[in-house]
Amino acid sequence: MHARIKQLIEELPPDATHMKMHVQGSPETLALIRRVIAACVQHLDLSAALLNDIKLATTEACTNVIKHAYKFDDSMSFDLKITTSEEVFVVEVFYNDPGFIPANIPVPNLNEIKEGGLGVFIIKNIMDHVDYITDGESGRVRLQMVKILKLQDNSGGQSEDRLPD
Amino acid sequence: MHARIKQLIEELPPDATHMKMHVQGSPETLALIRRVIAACVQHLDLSAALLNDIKLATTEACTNVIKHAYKFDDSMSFDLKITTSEEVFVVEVFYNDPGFIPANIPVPNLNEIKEGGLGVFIIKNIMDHVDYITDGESGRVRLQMVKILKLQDNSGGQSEDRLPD
Amino acid sequence: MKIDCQIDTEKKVKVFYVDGELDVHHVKSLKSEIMDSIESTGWTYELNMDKVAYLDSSGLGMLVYLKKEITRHNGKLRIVKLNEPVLNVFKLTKLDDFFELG
Amino acid sequence: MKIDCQIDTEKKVKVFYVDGELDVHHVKSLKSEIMDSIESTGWTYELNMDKVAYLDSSGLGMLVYLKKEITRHNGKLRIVKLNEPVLNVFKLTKLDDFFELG
Ligand SMILES: Nc1ncnc2c1ncn2[C@@H]1O[C@H](COP(=O)(O)OP(=O)(O)O)[C@@H](O)[C@H]1O
Ligand SMILES: Nc1ncnc2c1ncn2[C@@H]1O[C@H](COP(=O)(O)OP(=O)(O)O)[C@@H](O)[C@H]1O
Repeated sequence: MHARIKQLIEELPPDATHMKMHVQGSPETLALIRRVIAACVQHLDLSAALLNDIKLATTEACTNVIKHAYKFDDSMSFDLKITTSEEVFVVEVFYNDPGFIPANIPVPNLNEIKEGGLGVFIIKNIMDHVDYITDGESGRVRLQMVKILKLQDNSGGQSEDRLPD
Repeated sequence: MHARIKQLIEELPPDATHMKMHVQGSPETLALIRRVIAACVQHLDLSAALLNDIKLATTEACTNVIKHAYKFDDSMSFDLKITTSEEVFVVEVFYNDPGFIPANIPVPNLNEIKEGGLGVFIIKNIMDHVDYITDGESGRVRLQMVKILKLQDNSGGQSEDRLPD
Repeated sequence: MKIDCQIDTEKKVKVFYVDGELDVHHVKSLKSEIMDSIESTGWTYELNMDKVAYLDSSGLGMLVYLKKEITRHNGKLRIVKLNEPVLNVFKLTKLDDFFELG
Repeated sequence: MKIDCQIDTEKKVKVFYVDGELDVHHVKSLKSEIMDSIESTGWTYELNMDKVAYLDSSGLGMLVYLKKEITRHNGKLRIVKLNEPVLNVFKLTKLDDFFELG
């Protein structure tokens, strides 16, 4: 993890927003999750593009849980943890997927037009940090995604700058 | 509990929305909770009055946790569980308050104008069912509140009818 | 919470335009804003609630306090432009008679 | 998800006005609506996305599928009135060149 991101997450200000959601693994839940994200960041007055980006990345991540990990079995459920300050938006998805090996997620070839395979690509393009943490024993997966909302050094205005890699 | 309410809660339809929130016990959280409630019921197209009622009752309940149970110590946190179908809105607040005796909550005399003491009165007036369940041993309190959104027998339209007592 | 104030020294009226949600988090700023501006005697304080979409018992408690303080200074409190849901909270608690609402 | 369809039999154009959020939950209804209306040959299918505020990879996948099916029937797919955030998803995945966007 980039040192700057690590620092932002570890030194959250006291007025940071913390919330956990436990939701059903069904496609209907996705719109609810987007509305809850909007509710969590409303007071930050993000640009429409930035708000859409974090909704998009979170939806892609949850869609994969519903589709790949749970194979559309909506008796399954998963957890979402949202933590946000003015500087950073952190969303973590907790779910079960015993066989999952993150390193096996294929990287799409954008010149070859296919009907799928773009979800993780979108997530990685939008978010400043993406990490799948698996626990082989329990089959529990924790997908952590971080988006920098505002670089602290930038003086005024909403910044959509990316961190230098 | 009124038999009809019990039935509504026990026989939730498969498309009911379930969500749990874990939040900091600070006054800033209240606006977030109201926005999350709005997010949870947006697809139900409730009347503005009904939406405000459930926001109001929930805020009153959480204000009491922050004010009375936690005495504005925002290192404390509490949980909120929201379950809603088209027919019913259930919100439960889980928090710690070892000494709390629900029966001791005074009933206000509305003819005597005071600066406080109206929160629980408002909750009980708005919600169709209010129950404080305390566990003496752990000090854990569960406040369950239920609002009927639509009486199933009423054919068209949004109903704000109250259940007969 | 945003509060704008307009003062008419001739008519002795202060109008407060309140913008925000009046829960326990936000009542303090409104309370101190008005308390700080209470004149010794004979003024009218008007709260314009047009931009207040939410009010609960914390807001009501603060308003009761303000009305008592203002009355003690021979002043008058007037609350105007209440939105439907906010007015409902006054009615529910029977405080619509206690306050001068307009 | 709401879909209205306008058919111009002379010009052989079907315009679909899509209203909703194109995630995995909602793509199915749009996909089947359009698949059910594909004519044997030579038609243009226009998707008006003015009322689509959200689209993700599930929506893109469905559009790729539709374009291939429509092309197979010697038809054309045109996607118009894209909102900024939706257009951004096409650009991000470099699909803005693959589709005829307007
Ligand atoms: N949460 C997950 N659990 C299991 N497999 C996953 C998960 N997320 C992604 N994958 C694997 O990575 C592949 C690529 O995922 P993605 O980029 O979202 O595209 P798509 O879902 O369209 O296949 C999937 O086909 C799947 O095999
Ligand atoms: N969650 C709670 N924990 C402890 N005491 C409570 C709680 N809720 C209410 N009370 C008690 O009940 C009284 C009435 O509460 P309420 O009607 O909300 O009015 P207020 O908060 O203005 O006093 C409070 O003063 C407090 O003593």
